[in-house]
This record gives sequence, C-alpha cells and structure tokens, in this order.
Amino acid sequence: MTTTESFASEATNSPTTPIVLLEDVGKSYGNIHALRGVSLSVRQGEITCVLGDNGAGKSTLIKIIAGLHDYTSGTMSVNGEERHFSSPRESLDSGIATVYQDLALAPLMSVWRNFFLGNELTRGPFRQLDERAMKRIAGEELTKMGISIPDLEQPVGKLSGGQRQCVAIARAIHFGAKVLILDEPTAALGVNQSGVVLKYVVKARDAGIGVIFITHNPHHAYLVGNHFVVLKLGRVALDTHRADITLEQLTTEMAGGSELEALSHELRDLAPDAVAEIEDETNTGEKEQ
Amino acid sequence: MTTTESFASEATNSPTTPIVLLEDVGKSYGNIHALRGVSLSVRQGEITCVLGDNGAGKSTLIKIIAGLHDYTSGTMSVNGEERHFSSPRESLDSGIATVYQDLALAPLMSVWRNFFLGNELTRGPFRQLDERAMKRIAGEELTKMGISIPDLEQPVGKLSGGQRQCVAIARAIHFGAKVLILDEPTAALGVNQSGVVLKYVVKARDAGIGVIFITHNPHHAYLVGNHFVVLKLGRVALDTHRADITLEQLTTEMAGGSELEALSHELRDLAPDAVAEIEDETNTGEKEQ
Amino acid sequence: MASTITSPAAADDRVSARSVGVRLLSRPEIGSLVGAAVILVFFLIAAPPFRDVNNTGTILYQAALIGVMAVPVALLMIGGEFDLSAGVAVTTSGLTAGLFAYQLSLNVWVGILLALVVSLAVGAFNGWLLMRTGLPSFLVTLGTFFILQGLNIAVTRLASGAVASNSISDMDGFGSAQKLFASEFKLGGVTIKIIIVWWIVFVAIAAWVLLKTQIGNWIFAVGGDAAAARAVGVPVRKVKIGLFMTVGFFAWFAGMQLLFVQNGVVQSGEGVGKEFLYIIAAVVGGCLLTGGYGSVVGGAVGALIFGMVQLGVVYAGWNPDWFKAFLGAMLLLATIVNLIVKNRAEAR
Amino acid sequence: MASTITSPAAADDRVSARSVGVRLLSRPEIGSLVGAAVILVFFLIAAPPFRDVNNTGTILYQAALIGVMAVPVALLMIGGEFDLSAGVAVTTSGLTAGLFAYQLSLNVWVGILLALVVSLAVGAFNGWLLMRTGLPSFLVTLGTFFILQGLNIAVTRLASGAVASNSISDMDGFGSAQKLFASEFKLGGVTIKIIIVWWIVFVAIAAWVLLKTQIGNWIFAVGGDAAAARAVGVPVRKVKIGLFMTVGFFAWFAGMQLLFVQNGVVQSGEGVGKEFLYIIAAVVGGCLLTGGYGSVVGGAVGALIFGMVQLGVVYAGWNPDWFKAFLGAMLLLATIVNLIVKNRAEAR
Amino acid sequence: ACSSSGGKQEEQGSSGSGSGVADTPRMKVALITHSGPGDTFWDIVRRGAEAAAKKDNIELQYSSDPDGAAQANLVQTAIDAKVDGIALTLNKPDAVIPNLKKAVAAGIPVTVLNGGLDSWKGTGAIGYFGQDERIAGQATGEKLKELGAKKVICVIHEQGNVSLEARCQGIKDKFGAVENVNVTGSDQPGTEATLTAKLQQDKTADYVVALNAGVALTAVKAAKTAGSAAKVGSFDMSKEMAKAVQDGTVQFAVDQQPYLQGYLAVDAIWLNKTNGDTIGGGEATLTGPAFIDKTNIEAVAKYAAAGTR
Ligand SMILES: Nc1ncnc2c1ncn2[C@@H]1O[C@H](COP(=O)(O)OP(=O)(O)OP(=O)(O)O)[C@@H](O)[C@H]1O
Ligand SMILES: Nc1ncnc2c1ncn2[C@@H]1O[C@H](COP(=O)(O)OP(=O)(O)OP(=O)(O)O)[C@@H](O)[C@H]1O
Ligand SMILES: [Mg+2]
Ligand SMILES: [Mg+2]
Repeated sequence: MTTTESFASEATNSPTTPIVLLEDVGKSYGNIHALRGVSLSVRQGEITCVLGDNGAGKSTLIKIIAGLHDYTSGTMSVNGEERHFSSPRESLDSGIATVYQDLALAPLMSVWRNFFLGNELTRGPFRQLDERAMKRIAGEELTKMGISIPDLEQPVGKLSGGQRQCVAIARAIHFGAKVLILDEPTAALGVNQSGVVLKYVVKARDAGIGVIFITHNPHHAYLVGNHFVVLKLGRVALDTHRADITLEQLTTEMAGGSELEALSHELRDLAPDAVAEIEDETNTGEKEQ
Repeated sequence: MTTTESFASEATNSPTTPIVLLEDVGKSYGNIHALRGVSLSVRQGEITCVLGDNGAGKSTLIKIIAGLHDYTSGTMSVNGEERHFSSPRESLDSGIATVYQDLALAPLMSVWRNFFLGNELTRGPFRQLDERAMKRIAGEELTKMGISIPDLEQPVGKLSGGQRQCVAIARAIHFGAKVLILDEPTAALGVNQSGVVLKYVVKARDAGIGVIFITHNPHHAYLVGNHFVVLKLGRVALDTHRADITLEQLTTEMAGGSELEALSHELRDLAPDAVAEIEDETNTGEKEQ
Repeated sequence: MASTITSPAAADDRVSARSVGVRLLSRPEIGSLVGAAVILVFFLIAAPPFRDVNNTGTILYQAALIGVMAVPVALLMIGGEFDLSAGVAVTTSGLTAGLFAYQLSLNVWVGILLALVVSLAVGAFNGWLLMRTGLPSFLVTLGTFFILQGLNIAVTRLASGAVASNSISDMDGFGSAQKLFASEFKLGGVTIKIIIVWWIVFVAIAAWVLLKTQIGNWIFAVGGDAAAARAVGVPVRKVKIGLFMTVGFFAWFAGMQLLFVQNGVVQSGEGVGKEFLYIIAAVVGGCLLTGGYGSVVGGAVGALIFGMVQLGVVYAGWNPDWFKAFLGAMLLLATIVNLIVKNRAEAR
Repeated sequence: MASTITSPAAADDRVSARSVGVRLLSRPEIGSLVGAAVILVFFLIAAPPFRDVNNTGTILYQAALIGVMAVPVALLMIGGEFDLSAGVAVTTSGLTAGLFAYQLSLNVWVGILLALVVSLAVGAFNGWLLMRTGLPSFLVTLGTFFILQGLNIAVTRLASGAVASNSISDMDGFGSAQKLFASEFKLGGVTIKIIIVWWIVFVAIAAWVLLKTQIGNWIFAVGGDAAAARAVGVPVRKVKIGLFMTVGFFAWFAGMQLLFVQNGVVQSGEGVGKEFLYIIAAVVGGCLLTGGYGSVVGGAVGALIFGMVQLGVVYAGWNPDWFKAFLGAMLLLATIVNLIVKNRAEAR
Repeated sequence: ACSSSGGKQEEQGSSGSGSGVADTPRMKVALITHSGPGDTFWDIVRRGAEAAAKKDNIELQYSSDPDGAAQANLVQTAIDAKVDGIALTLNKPDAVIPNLKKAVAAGIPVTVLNGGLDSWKGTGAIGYFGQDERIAGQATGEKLKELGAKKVICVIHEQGNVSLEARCQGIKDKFGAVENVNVTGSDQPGTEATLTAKLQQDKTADYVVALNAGVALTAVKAAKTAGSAAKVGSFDMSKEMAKAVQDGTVQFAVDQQPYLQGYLAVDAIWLNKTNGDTIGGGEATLTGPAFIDKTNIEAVAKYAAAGTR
C-alpha cells in the first residue's frame, strides 16, 4: 500500500524524461481544427488521463500518438526523438499499444485471429501459424478479464458490444510495451469488467508502462490517474497533477465548468427524491415537444 | 418535486396494462441460446432498466422488441396484441423508437439526413424534402442535448463517438411515441451530455412514454429507474421495483453477485489511497502478465 | 442552474468558414466534371474536328447511348447493388417488342407496352431474388445475365428462325414510335438525336429524386448501411426492388431506342458487355462501388467522358491499334484529376 | 476478494455443442462443394459422355483454364480488391515472352523470365497506383485493362507486323518449357494436362498460405476492415501490392501455358472478358465481393462448377442456342444450394 | 390492335431445300466454330450445315466459343463424345490444331471451314471450304479501284481478329489509301457514332468497307448523319443487305457463301464416311469471293431473304 502511494507521488514529482512528449501540437481535418496548441507528456509509470466533452478532440489526440493521423503543427517526440509516424506500425514498433474508441477489429475474422492480428505466433520452419497457442492465450486473457466468449472461432462481428471491447483491451494489454493508450475502454463494459480493466491499468503503470487513459467517468479517472489533462474545443483547458485537484473540481472541469448541482446527483449515492430535482430543471427548461 | 415522487410510486403500483409484454421469450442464434425464458413488461410512464453483464443478452432482448430480430420461443404482445415484428418498421409504427448500441447511422450521409432518415419532412405537391426545416430541427435538437456539431452537412462518419451517439439519441427522442428504448445511450457521452440524456429520459416518462433503459452504470439506473431487470447469461436473474432495492444491492446484482469490496471503490468518492487498495488486490492476484 | 445545462453548447470556434466554391467542390460529381473539362480541352487541342460545333451532336449521341442506362445504374450503385444483366436486358426489351408485334401482327405500340411489362418484370425478379436469397447482387444478376443472353438468342431463333428479330418498320404505329424514341432534329446546324433530349430529361428527374425526395434519401441510406437503414424503418426491400425495376424501366427505354434506331430490327446477340460501360460511367462519375455515395449527374458526366474519349481518339485520327491504350490512359487521367479535385476540396 | 474478480467468468451454458459436421459445414467453400456435387449428379444423369471416366481430363482441363487464375483472384477478392486487368495480363505475358524471344532470337527461357518480370511489374503497378491514389481498384485496374489491351495489339503489330506473335516453336528451349507448362500425360486411360497438376498444387499452397500463415491472416484482415488492420499494425499497403503481384505471377504462369499450348503463338486480342470468369469462379466459390471472407478452395470449386456446366451442356448435346440460359440457371442453382447449405449450418 | 401492314401475316412461305433423306446409317457430326453467340453470318453457316445434315441423316451438334483454348476443348469434347465427324473453323490454328490432330488420330474425319487456309494442310483434315481472306481483300481492292474510289475506310468490328485484319490488309495491298477503324460489332448504335465521327474527321474518305453486313448497314446511316458522300461496300450477305444492294445504298457485297461452307463441310464428311470421297483433291475449295452488286442481286435476293445466302 505504501509502495503505491510513494510511487504515485514519485511519478508526480520525478524529473524522468517523458516517453511521449507533445508540444504545441495541432491537427486540422480540412476546415475543422480539431486540435490547437496541445502539449502533453507521458512518463514511465504514470497514468495520464485525458478528459473532456464529446468532440473535444481526445480521440484525435491519441490517434496522433498511435500513428493513425499525422499532426499538422507543433512537434511530437517519442523517446526523446522527434517523430512523424506514417503508420500505426511505427507507433507499435516504438512500443505504443492502443485501444481505439471504434475498436479496430475485423468483423468477419474470428476472435483469436483478431486478438493476434499483426502479432501472430508462428512455429516450424515454414512459419506456420501456431493456432493452438494463439487460441489458448486469447482464451486465457479474455477469461482473466472476466468475460466468457462461448466460441473463439466466432467472428468478432457477432459478439456483444462489451465482448468486442474486451477483445480489443485484452489485446492491447497483452502486447503493450512502453505506452498503453486506452480510448474510453470501459464505455461498453459491465461493472465487473470495468473493475478488471482499471486494475489492469494500474498494474501496467506499476510495470513501468506509461498509460494514457481517456474516459468520461471522473470516478474512473480520479481512481487511477496521476495526471489530468482536460481538453475543451481542441485546446488544453486544464493540466494538473492528482495532488492539486479534488474529485469535485475534476468533475466540474470535465463538465465544461458549468454549474454542476444537477449533474453531481448522479455521481453520488442518491435517494429517490433526486429524480424530482432533475425533474425541476426539466420544467424550467424551455423545450416544448 | 412531489409530482414526480408520486408519479414514480404511482407507476410502481399502478395496474395499467403493459404496452409491451414479453412472456417466456427465448432467442437462439444458431447454437447460441442468447435468451431463455425472459419475461418483461413495459408500462406507460415507467422506466424499466435492463441491467447485466457483458454478453448477458440485453441488446438481444431489445432488438426483439425493436423488430430487428424475431424471437424463437415465448410470446410478445404490444398494446395487448400478440406480435411477431418482421421489420423495425412495424415496431416503429407501433410507436416504439430505439437507440441501438451500434447506433444505426449511415456513415456517409450527412447529420441532418441521418436525423430524419425514415421520417423525412416533405413539402409541396411533389413531396420535395423540406431541407430547411429538417436542418433547423436537427440543429435545435442537438443543441438542446448540449453538443455542438460544427456542420450539419458533415457526414456522420466523421463525427466523434459521442457526437454520433447524441445524433441517435436526439433522433429517437424526437420521434419517440409510446415506447422509447435506449441501449447504453450514455456509454460514449460526456458528463454534461449524460446528464441531459437522463433528464430527457425522465421527461419522456413524465409525458407518459414507457422507457426501456439499458446501462452499465448503476448510478444512472438507480437515478431514473422505476423497475429493474437484471439479466444473467440470458436469463432473468432479478426483477424488482425501485422501492424494493437499494443502490448497493443493485450494484451487487449487476456485478454478478460477486464480492464487491474492490469495485465499490470506484463507485464512491475516493481519497488517493484508494489506488493503493486496488494495488493491494493486484498483488494478491496471481496473474503474471 | 438548469438553464446552464439546457443552454446551447458553447460556440465552436474551430470551424473556419468554407466558401461556396469549396462547398461546391466537395459534391461527388464535381471531380468528374473537372476531369471532363480536362479531357475536353485536351481533345480540342489534339483533334481539330472536335472544335467543329456541328460534331457536338455525334459526341453527345455516343455519350447518351451509355448515359441513359448510366442513370439507373448509378442510382442502383448508390443503393449498394450491381446489375450485370442491364446490358442484355436492353436487347431483351427490344426483341420482345419486335418479335411480339411481328409474330402476332399487332400494332407496334402493343409490343412496346408488352416490352415494358417484361422489362419491369425482369427488374422485379432480380430484386426479389436478391432480397429473398440474400445472395450478392453480383451473383444474382450474373445468373439473369446469362439467362437473358440465352433466351434472347434462343427465343429469337424459335420465333423468327434467324438471329435477329424480323423488321417491323412497315407495321402500324412504327412511325409514331420511332418519332418518340429515335428521331432527330436540327438545332442551328447541329443534328440532335432525340435520345440526347431524353437523356437530359432523365438525368434531371433522377438527380432531383435522389437529392430532394424521401426516396432519394432512402437510396443513399440502403446503400450506405442497409442494416442501419432497416433499423430506423426504411423499407430496404422495397427500395432495392424499386431500384432494380428502375433499371428495368430504363432498359425498356433503351431497348426501344435500339429497336427504332435500327429500323425495327434487333440483333439477338447485342448488348453483352454494355453493362460494364454503364458501371464504368457511374464509377468514373464518382459513385462508390460499395454504395452510399455518388450522384446521377456524375454518372452522366462519366458517360460524357467515356463518349468524348471514344470519339476523340477517332477525331484525332490516331492509329486505331492504340485506341484502347489511349482510352485506358484517358480514363485514368480523368479519374486522377477527379481525385485531386476532391482532395483539394477536402483540405480546404 | 481479489481472486473473485480475476477469477474466470462463470461457465456459460448457453452454447450447445456443434458437431464436427456442422463446423465443417460453415466453412466458406462447403456450400459451393455441395453445389458442385448437385451439378455433377445432374450431368451424370443428363449427359451420358459425362459418365465416361476418360472424359474427366477434358472437364478438369476446362476448369483449370479458369481455375489457375481464380486462385490469385480469390485471394485478391478476400483482400478486398478486384483486378479487371487479370484477363488481358495473361495475354500480355504470353506475348511478351513470344515476341521478345523471337525478335531478339534469344533462348525461349530468357523470354519467359522477361515475361515474369513484366507480369510482376504490371501487378506492382496496379497495387502501387491503387495505394497511391486511393481510387477504387475497379477504376485503377479498368485503366490498366484498357491500356494492356491496347498495348497487346499495338506492340504486337509493331513487332511482328501481324496481330499474333511469331511462332517460337522451333527455338531453343521451347521443348523444355513446353514440357513444364503445357505437356500432358496418361493416367490410367485419362489424359491429364499438366496444367491440372499445377492447378492443384497452386490451390494447395494458396489455401495453406491463406489459412495457416501470418500473411493469410493479414489478407483476411485487409479485406475485412483495412482501417482496423492498419490500426493494429498490419502493413496494408504491402499486403495489397503483394496480392496484385501474386495476380501478376499467376498471369505469367497462365500466359506461359497459353503460349506453349498454342505451339508458341499468341493472338494479341485474346483474354478480354476472361477476368470476369475468374471473378465469377471466386464468387460462386463463396468469396465475398466486399472482401474479408472466402476461400481458395472455394474459388477452385467455383471454377469446377463453371467448367462442368460449360462442357456438360455440350456433352448433353443440348441446343447451343440455350447454352447461356442453361449456364445462368445452373449458376443460380449452384449458388442457391450453396446458400441453403450455409443457412442450415448456421441454424445448427 | 392488329397491324394492317407487315408482320408475320405477310410472310411468304419459305423455300425449303427439302429433298429426300439419305438412307445411310445415322451419324453424329459436330460443327465447332469460333463464333460468338447471335451472329448472323454464323447463323447462315449453321443453316447450311443443318441442311446437309438433314439430307444425310446426320445429327448435327453445333457449338462455338470465341476463345481459342475453349474452342480447342470443345473439339476434345467432340472426341470424347465419339462423334462420327467434326467440322471446325481454324481461325486460331495454333490453339485448335493439336486437338484436330487428336481427332484425326482417333479416326474421326475432320473438315475445316471458313478460316485456316494457311494451316489446314498437313493436319490430316480431309478438306477446306472457305475463302482466302487476303485474296478476298485484294479482289475488293481491285474492285474499289475500278469504282474510282480515292480514300477508303476499312471497319474492323473485332479488334485483333486475324481474318478481319487480313481482309483490310488485302484491300491495302491493291488499293493503298486505306485507313482502319475499330468498332465493337455487337454494339450497333455505338458503331454508328464511331463511324460518324470517323467520317466527320476524314472528309476525304469516299468509301467505307465494312466487314460484315450489319456494320455495313450501320455505316450507311453514319454516312448520312455525318453528311458525308462516302459510299459503302461490304463483306457478307444478309436479308437486309440484299435489300440495301437492290436499293443502291450499299454498292457491293463480297460474298463468301457461308451456307455453302457449312453445307460442304458436313456433306464432305458424309461423302467421306459413306463413299471414301474427298472434295478438293487435297486443295482448298474456295467458296468466294463473289461480288454481288446491282447487276446480279436479283439472282441472290430471294435466297438471302430465306436466310440461306
Ligand atoms: N476524420 C475526420 N474528419 C473531419 N472531422 C473530424 C474527423 N474526425 C474527427 N473530426 C472532428 O474533430 C472533432 C474532435 O473529434 P474527436 O473524435 O477527437 O472527439 P473526442 O474528444 O474523442 O469525442 P468523444 O468523447 O465523443 O469521443 C469533432 O468535432 C469531430 O467532428
Ligand atoms: N448475430 C449474432 N449471432 C450469434 N451470436 C450472437 C449474435 N448477436 C449476439 N450474439 C451472442 O449473444 C450473446 C448476447 O449478446 P448481446 O449483444 O445481447 O449482449 P449484451 O447483453 O447486449 O452485452 P453488452 O453489454 O456487451 O452489450 C453474446 O454471447 C453474443 O456473442
Ligand atoms: Mg473519442
Ligand atoms: Mg449490448
């Protein structure tokens, strides 16, 4: 227990060079400037939470680090070297593994093939696929995440939303090397599975991996994060360490700084009358329908 | 405030005939029996929360009600009549509007065209599309949900995950008539937008609409639900009214009844040392990575 | 407090305004229009007869021959399907009208009507079989392609004893029908075949339907994501069958044109391979093979590009051995210009 | 407590076991195999010469003529792309070897090697242009289709002065090359052309690569969802270019077969339209036109079905006027059987 | 809604070449061509073959495939089916000859028709019935000179087809000022547009020579549309062509008598089988070229209308 405590603060104060460092990075999709002047650093053994409203630019940010998009201004350095990834392969080769919000699974391929896609195990002189080993490992990893997938030969497209998400997460965790990027990994997950994922995240951090964790759940963020970056309309609105912020403040920031009386209801254990309070607002609102 | 209070309890106790009634419904996908003997009722002015682990069969259940799949055993009646929907159109015509977990948007079509897809507004003798009106309404509805979509002519495929979800929800709410089905609507949503959606759900209920609400967030569920159904491996594991259960119990049920010490951490305001507690567990866990 | 939440989202300052020009540039057909312009300029320079305005009629006619059928084929492709039987269906229509009128010695118009019924039925059959079996349309229409091709020849030979239909040029109603389907007129020195007029009318109507009506919206939706469209209540089945019947209708029209432009005789082996010209026109014009994106005007422009290149090579008097090579190079040129324009538009 | 969470998920009792039989039934090629069996039985009854085991060689040869090229075309289709130039590329390969060896009076094998280089280069060009421009492969390979078709004729005429290549049958190395590419042998009364052997070898190797190697996994992935494959680090570009070069390699082989089976002469206009036969074989064999699903064995079975129907109609001595109609009906029959088998398998 | 003119009602009784049927044993003969489906010319060939078959108590099996290898395999299927004789075209000699030799080796008499003049000898085939395309072209060239043509456009309706190329080449041999143009034979309206364009481009052209009847009739229309004074000559006959020659819209047609080719190719097999005969004495039997123009059309028109010329 003390270990972690000290680890967390250590990370917070440590002057280790960041594995990934973004300085003043911008990204435009045609006439939409999705990111503007964003700076961010990911350090070994630290969990950086990126938070923000829908459309704030979180996924765009991590897609740049994952090599899926190139940035249009500023600089990104990985392991101290300035890089423009031209493909996710380069990012992966630098030890960065990513769980994308839109999952990146081939729907017609079976679960185990998807799990090992791009990192297939082979054996023998002809480098034949080691199907047995791959199925076993995929099965084990998924079981550890607490989901049961009846048949590993099933195409991924037939899994439930949460099952699919688990496949993507299990894969990234299994192959993650230096940096693990998770874009809303718990969005479709059950209570049980979410807990498992959070635990994995912490474990990855303790193994010295730098983690970028994107979530809309301030509890999840506050539970594991060492460092919080809130994006708003493509700019960094807040960049702080865990020590310098409370859950309440964080939640307020995440909701765009608006007054949060109403919303905070859903973040606490509520008595039924909370419903009525929400009700009140509705009545004051001016929507007709 | 009192109105709602009474409404909630009224709904709980009212003997109104259900709009949708499932009795002993089962559904097999080939050799996978996704649902077995599920019974469920949806009443006017009542929010029925369907909860459960990943892959428990929640989406399958609502797809049956939405007319996307047919059930393979049992009976479903809508408005007192036994029905086998052969297409979602029939379900829609019975006044059932659905937000699917996988969203059902055409990625290459613009936001406003997606919003009105299947319910286009027309004008003039040639029944020309009333583009102006559709764009205005779509823009208004989305703005009310608290998201800003820069350009309604943008193809939906280029929106962020949360923005897409908002389009689907706004559409269902706008066209919802008697029953509103929401499959994990807040999964990809920000704090702000989630609050808005919950408010809409309550508002819909108060307008006399029956709501089925699927979520993995027990807070969200407990905040708005009148009635809770927990699915486990395709069977109903719990079916209870709000009055008969506490948030803690509900959470426990949702997590599959396993011990929840660890998980409950993420459900409460936690001091930083919570991280350490989770840490502890990890150490006791036997996973080697 | 409540008003804060329901208040509109904070103004988004990330979007720089797009000029009307750029907006226009991102329409699916604009790229092919620019491609067409490039080809036009190229041939205006390379082929002197191209400059003669009197020859415009010939070029437009060549384009219209493909263009008329490119209209429904583009619609169908936007709706996510193929029709490989479209080429021979045209011949089937012409043969039906010719053989039927001749064998029963009926007024030509009766044959024309029967051909319409047959053409629509072929389209409906394609659509029905597609929806019924869930097979890819490539396979289903491949089947009808072969079947129609075989029937064209076999039935013609059974009925007329030869491989072409008997001439109906001296039968009642031929004159009026020919006027409608295959006449021509002078417009300031340029001979305009009536099919060009029809083509323009069809393109205009279909473009309007696609962009401005509910049906059009549904066509985009079933092509873009049929499951999603079905889920929100679009009658996917009806839309797709309707699209195939539209191809049937146009095949009927093109068949009548074929019949009456050839003085009432149709060769039973004709039409094979044409289906690809229609598809090429649609794709060159910016329609996505996978559905959900494209435009009718683009399909027309694609037909125009194809027609210009085909005749441009002849007008330029180039060695005919190289004809196909030029054709290929020009097509690539046109589509790459198309692409550059699109990318430019998107980057702005 | 911690162990509760990391413990394996509760055992799922919802899945009834699937027998090995049913598992087998859900392989993509099984449906077409059953379809092939139905067609076989049909012709065994309808066409007496079909029963003569000595004629098997003829049927297999007909199938192999399409089947060899169906192998890479199926792979390419699983990888999500088309190659419309595959048919004429075969001719290009044969012409290159023939013309080059003859004009420079070289050993035939030098010409063969050069043809290999040219064929691979054509494939690489297709792939490169596809990845570079992001155009659909339909368009890119349509361009090369026309270009190659034109070049075949134009260059042949330039070099040989005629529309066929000069015969190289009396040149050095012809005999050994012919032995390799186009010989035949007797196997218990049945004359087996060597291309049949090669076909079987190619199918076996390609099926193994597709199902049992990393490359195969990547082919499925780039066809199923190229964006997802790229995101997890699959070198999409290389895989796709590699697939086009595979088509090039097979086009080279088929071109050599063409050259040496015709005693060292290739007609420059040949090959047009064959690309569709390859695609048809792949699709009939269960490959998804949209990519990501299918099998090499299926493609081979598709070619077999096509070959059996083509010759079966002849063996049965039916009126050739109806040939295409039979072909279409048989194809539909085979694919519908395919579908029924698949649905049955899934429902179990 | 009956038509007061035209139609089947006005059709005249067709003239049959009906004579008695031979009492020789029933035979099976395969006719294998390189024709595409639905081609008028090959329809006439087939009719000739059928007439001979009927007369000779032969069961005729017709099949065709434009692809060389596929045609060769059709020959193989005929061998497999143990037919009594094979009549085939040799337009792709290198592809088909190996199987032709096999047929001969299997004791099946083979006749060659239409194409393959340069290659049929030495294959073991018992006869050749057709015309020499190059010579036919050359004769046409002479004829054009005679007619006072200055610039000729030769229309190739199937690019890369050896016999068509040979015809145009033959015209060039004797005439000189010839330009080729490629069209797609199975697409009449497209052919018309292309020819229109060609005539608009080359105003000096005063003769168009088409290589089949359908294209020739389309060329007439194209010349009208283009406002060109170019006259049209043609290869091969058809019902419509006969009428066009009568009307003077087509100046001449080079006839190779396809009916005769089909007839003789089958009849020669029968004669060989029943009487050991060979026609032509080891040399080719030429069925053309014969020029048909206004002067002699009357003699032919009747048969063309019946579909046998
Ligand atoms: N490919 C694209 N082309 C054009 N605009 C895009 C594209 N991808 C994203 N955008 C726009 O960029 C902005 C940021 O999107 P992004 O996906 O990064 O948001 P996000 O913060 O991940 O949101 P969410 O929480 O909803 O996932 C949005 O306005 C979106 O519409
Ligand atoms: N089309 C299908 N074919 C075969 N199996 C399916 C299909 N759809 C779902 N399943 C299976 O049925 C089970 C229930 O799936 P469902 O999508 O209903 O789960 P869910 O409760 O919605 O889960 P989640 O919370 O992850 O969305 C899963 O095991 C899934 O793999
Ligand atoms: Mg996102
Ligand atoms: Mg679900």
